[in-house]
Amino acid sequence: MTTAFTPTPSGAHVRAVHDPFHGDLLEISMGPHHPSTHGVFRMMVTLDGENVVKLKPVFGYLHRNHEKLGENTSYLGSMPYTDRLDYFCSMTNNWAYALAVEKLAGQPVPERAEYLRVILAELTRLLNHTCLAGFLLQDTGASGTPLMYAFREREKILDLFEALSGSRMMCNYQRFGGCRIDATPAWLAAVRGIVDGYGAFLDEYEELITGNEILLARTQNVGVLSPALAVSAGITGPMLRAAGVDYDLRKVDGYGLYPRFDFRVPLGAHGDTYDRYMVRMLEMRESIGILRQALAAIPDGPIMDPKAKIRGFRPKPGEAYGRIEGPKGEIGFYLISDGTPNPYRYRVRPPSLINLTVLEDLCLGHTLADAVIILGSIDIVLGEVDR
Amino acid sequence: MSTFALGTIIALILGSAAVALCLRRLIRSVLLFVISWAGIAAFYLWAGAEFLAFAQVLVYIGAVSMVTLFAVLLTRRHDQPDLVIEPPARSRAAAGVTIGACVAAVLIPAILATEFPAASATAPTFSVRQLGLDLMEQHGVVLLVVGLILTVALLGAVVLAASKEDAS
Amino acid sequence: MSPAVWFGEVGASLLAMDWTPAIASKLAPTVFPTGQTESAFAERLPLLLRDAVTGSLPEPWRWLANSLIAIVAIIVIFASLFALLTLAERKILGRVQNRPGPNRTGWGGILQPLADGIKMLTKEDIVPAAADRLLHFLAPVVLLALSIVTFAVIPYGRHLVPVELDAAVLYFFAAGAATELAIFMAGWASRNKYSLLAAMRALAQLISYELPLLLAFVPVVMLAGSLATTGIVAAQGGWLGGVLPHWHVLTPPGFAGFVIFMIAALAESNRSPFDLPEAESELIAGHLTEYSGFKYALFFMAEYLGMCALSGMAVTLFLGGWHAPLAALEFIPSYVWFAVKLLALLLGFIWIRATFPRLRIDQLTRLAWKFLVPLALINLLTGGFWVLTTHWTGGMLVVRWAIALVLVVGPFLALGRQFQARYAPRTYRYA
Amino acid sequence: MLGTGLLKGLAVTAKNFVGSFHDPKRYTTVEYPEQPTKLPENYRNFPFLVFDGEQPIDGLRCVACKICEAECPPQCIYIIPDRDEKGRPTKKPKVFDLDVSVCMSCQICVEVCPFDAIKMDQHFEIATADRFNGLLLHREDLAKSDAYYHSIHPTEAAQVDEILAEAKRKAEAKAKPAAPAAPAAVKPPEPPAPAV
Amino acid sequence: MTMLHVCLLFSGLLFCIGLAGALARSHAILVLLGIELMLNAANLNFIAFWRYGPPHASGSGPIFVLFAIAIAAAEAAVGLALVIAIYRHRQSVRLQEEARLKG
Repeated sequence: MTTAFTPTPSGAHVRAVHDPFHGDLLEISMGPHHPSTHGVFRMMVTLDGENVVKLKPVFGYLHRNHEKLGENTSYLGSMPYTDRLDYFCSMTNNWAYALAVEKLAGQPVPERAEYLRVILAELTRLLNHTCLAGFLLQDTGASGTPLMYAFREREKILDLFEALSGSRMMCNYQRFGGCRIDATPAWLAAVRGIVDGYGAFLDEYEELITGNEILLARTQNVGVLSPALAVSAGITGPMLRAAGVDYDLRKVDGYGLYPRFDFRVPLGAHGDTYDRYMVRMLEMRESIGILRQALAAIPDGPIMDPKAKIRGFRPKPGEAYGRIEGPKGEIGFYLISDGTPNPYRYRVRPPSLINLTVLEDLCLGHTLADAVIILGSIDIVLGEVDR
Repeated sequence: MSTFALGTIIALILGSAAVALCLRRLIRSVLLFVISWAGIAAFYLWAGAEFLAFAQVLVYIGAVSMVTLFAVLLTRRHDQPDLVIEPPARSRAAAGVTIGACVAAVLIPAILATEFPAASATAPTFSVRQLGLDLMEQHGVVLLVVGLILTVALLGAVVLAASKEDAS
Repeated sequence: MSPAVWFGEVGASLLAMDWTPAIASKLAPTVFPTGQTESAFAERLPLLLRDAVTGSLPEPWRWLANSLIAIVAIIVIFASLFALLTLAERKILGRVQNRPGPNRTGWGGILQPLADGIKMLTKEDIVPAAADRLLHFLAPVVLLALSIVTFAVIPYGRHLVPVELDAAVLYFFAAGAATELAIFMAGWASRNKYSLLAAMRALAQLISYELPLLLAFVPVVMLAGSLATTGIVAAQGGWLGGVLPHWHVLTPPGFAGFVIFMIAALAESNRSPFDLPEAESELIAGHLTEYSGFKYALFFMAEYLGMCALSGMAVTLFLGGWHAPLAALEFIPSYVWFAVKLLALLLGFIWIRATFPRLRIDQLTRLAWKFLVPLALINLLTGGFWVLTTHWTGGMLVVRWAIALVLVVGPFLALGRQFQARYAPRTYRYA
Repeated sequence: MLGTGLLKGLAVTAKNFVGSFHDPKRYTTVEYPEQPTKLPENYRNFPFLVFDGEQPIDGLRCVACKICEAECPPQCIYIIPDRDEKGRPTKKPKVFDLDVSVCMSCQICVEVCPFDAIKMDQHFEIATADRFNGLLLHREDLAKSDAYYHSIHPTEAAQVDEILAEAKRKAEAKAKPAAPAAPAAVKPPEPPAPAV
Repeated sequence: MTMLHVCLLFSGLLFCIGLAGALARSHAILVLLGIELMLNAANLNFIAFWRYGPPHASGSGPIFVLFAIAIAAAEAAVGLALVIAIYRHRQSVRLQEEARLKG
């Protein structure tokens, strides 16, 4: 038999769409209006039966010139825009940006503010991972129940954010050299209450779904990410740790006050969708531990460095890269100052986008239904992917 | 009433079968075939063999039609009509219809000319229980053989249709 | 009345009518068997009501009127059950998810189905330009007609059997087998890639689950020695000491058959966790993607009616039909017991939907072929054993139960271990 | 055994179903228009202008210094300072427009205002059928009294009052020895040059 | 003309339609369906003779039809599997193009 088909050099198992042996394949444009592409994401999927033979991610539908805006706005003016990158994790986005500017300007941060930042970052991690677990299960087809339980708990954390910063999701809370509003004792008590109840919620949630045979069969050995590919593709965050690579910026960089806290980093062994889900569930339990320690140790004191300037902030010429371990991975901001009130260059390292780059490698050979949950387990927010 | 029902059934079966074999769209002809199979089931029902009627529906509408539709979907080519009118195909079609007509020309007079013994006055009764007993006692061996043939056919179909991975 | 609903109802009644006169002389002398005058007034209430309406008619017309009343009664009762079921499903899902569910229309949301119906009726009926218009229109009509036709043979009460057929169970599944054709028509006619995938999925799923569904009730047929639904219900009458009913579900082969039957019924009615043809997170809405307005409502109705019919059949085959669970409770009319059991099963459907994620298509077919079919085949053996040992008494009764239980539980555990070897919860290490 | 995970899940949903009837923790819906929840004190929505006294426009604390206009990241504020007949600035806004369809409630205008003249509102039911003019708030719509400010942000307003009182005291102390001819009116400190 | 004649004529016509279709169409699936139609026509004869034939007490007619239905199902399964296999091999289901036995 003669075929005109030759394997493409880029990947051994990428097949041409009109390969004469297998006949016509089905090309489906999933998205940008698809229920489970988590926003305006689009996947050009080529199917052989139900199997994915090619997957081309298309994004940019939510592009809003974030980096260029940052170069035309003052340093402070970019802070509310960082809320809108990954709108689930505005607190960590704020922190990463504040960290970059503080590095640029050599601005110290008072201890109480550092504690507040750790508390808020870990609350954000709880919120993000809870939501992810809900979304992932929604993608596997559970009729909303896990998602509603996840949102029930998320709402409690969002209420905390609202009580502290004035807004549920667009917190705009961190400032260069501290935080904007001090936490009252009542607020800290409320955090303590939620942290104490969170373990019980996680137990119930895991009982609902983690041992579920359908979930096991759906997620185990699906979308396996090898450690080598993960490292060479620049994957960070829980996705990298699910592949078995021990890399957590809280341990590696030791930014903020993280060296003071005692916590462990869970690692997966298979790198499949189930590991990505479970690593996040285990990370949440570690976050609860960090929150307990931080709440017990938070000191009184100022939340803003007295020398910090709100207005007319002009750092000396120079460059800085500030990064933290966001819930989705390494979120970093790279700034170049030329001494004017606006940064000369403002660049974001979005974990969602970089983790998304391996989507095709994970999906090839799996079915359409798997592609949906693999996308869900990568944990993207289109606001951050498209910027 | 009864003859009217029979006439309707016959017209339905013959009409849908004839149209099905003339249609250009394969999916529609398969669905018309389903109608004619359903009509045959109705005929069985009309004749009093209800068990057979349900078996006909289960096997033909429930299974054969599904497998056929699957085959249609799996062998579908884009931008290619199912019926290509080209000279050889046309002469072939003409030949086919002629042969069919010839056979009919032989069969119909033969049937009409034959005298059959008188029919029984009442319809034969045949309960499901009776059918089961007959199957198990009188025709037990045949049942086993049919079961064997079905199993072998199933295995054969699986082997034939199982996709062989690209060897190149 | 829209042409679709007119066609659906007329088609359904035509189907139901055309069959009955042709075979009526042999199969069903009257639509409702009468004669058992000794039963209670409440038991005969539906018949009395019917006779009050049609009693004065001359004989052939009376028969026709009685048939029509039966058809209309079934359609009205189950259509309103469908309406209530949509509301109940949303309410229960809501409560499971810590929220109230629809509660703004009417008292506590009771008028929500009406509002939904008005919305569906007033929506524009959109047919894609490239669609096969005829099949696109026929698909919901055929589906609804077929799912209504299945209601003909279910015994709703002691005297409430619309059509008594010798091979009623076979009729039920023959009519049910054709529904997949309608789903295929919908998926194909829409000319939408998602719909096409859904059509393929529906075909694969329904073919796979037909087999365990049919195999699961064979032990029951063996136990009852009848293919007629009335015969199967009659075989389940009586109680052991007035307490333990002789339902098939309470025998080992019957129980295994019930579980297999319910799993297959979930798949046959495209309910979660087997709702692959309309998997909204993968295929938008599957074969329903290109449907809107009233045609969509017809699909919805057919899905729920199919669920009701399968549950009704499960009640008939395994849960003792209209028999009361206790001898002391027999004074409650039989149709009430049937309704209670039916609603309990429907509640189970909703509960399962509220809990489980969805399977993948290859896992779905594998579950059918590698798990349910072997179990059902072994269950045939168990059923045969159970039938052959009905005369064992005393100590042998214990042996009988032990062997049957081993035959039921053993294969399940063995197959389950195979699954657990592949998929199991994991333990994690920390850096 | 196969199926235990499924049964556990069913037990959890059943527990939640039953719990939703008696346990407030398992019934979290708040039916909004009938049961308005109390907003937290820090809640912010869109900015408004604080005025002292009785006259909304005359009492505005705003001096039309245009700092907020310059600092606003999405540039949703538009100010024209008022001038008297002789063309001298009266330190009042002639036009103060705020486009709430652009505003992203970031509160930066509040932080940069040296006069505590602009604050964040809590009124969020501002839906309108007019997409353009209905969402463009003018100085008359934005002006709200100090008492209203106290009612929505009591803690913050008390701090602002202290700061203002302090500033007033300092200004008076400064004004008394300097110029007896100067009017008694409070002269606010000169605004720093707006950021370029 | 008795009822039996009507039934036999009907089944004969159905047989001829199936035959003409199987010969005239070149699509393998349609040919298969034509053959199925011929089988069904034969089954009709059994029922016709059972129902309107001379008085008897046996159920051989329906039982034979039952077996024929089972065999027809097997035939359809194998036939369609063959069609799919041929399609995979040659990208066509037109029978006149399948002149060679060796692939």
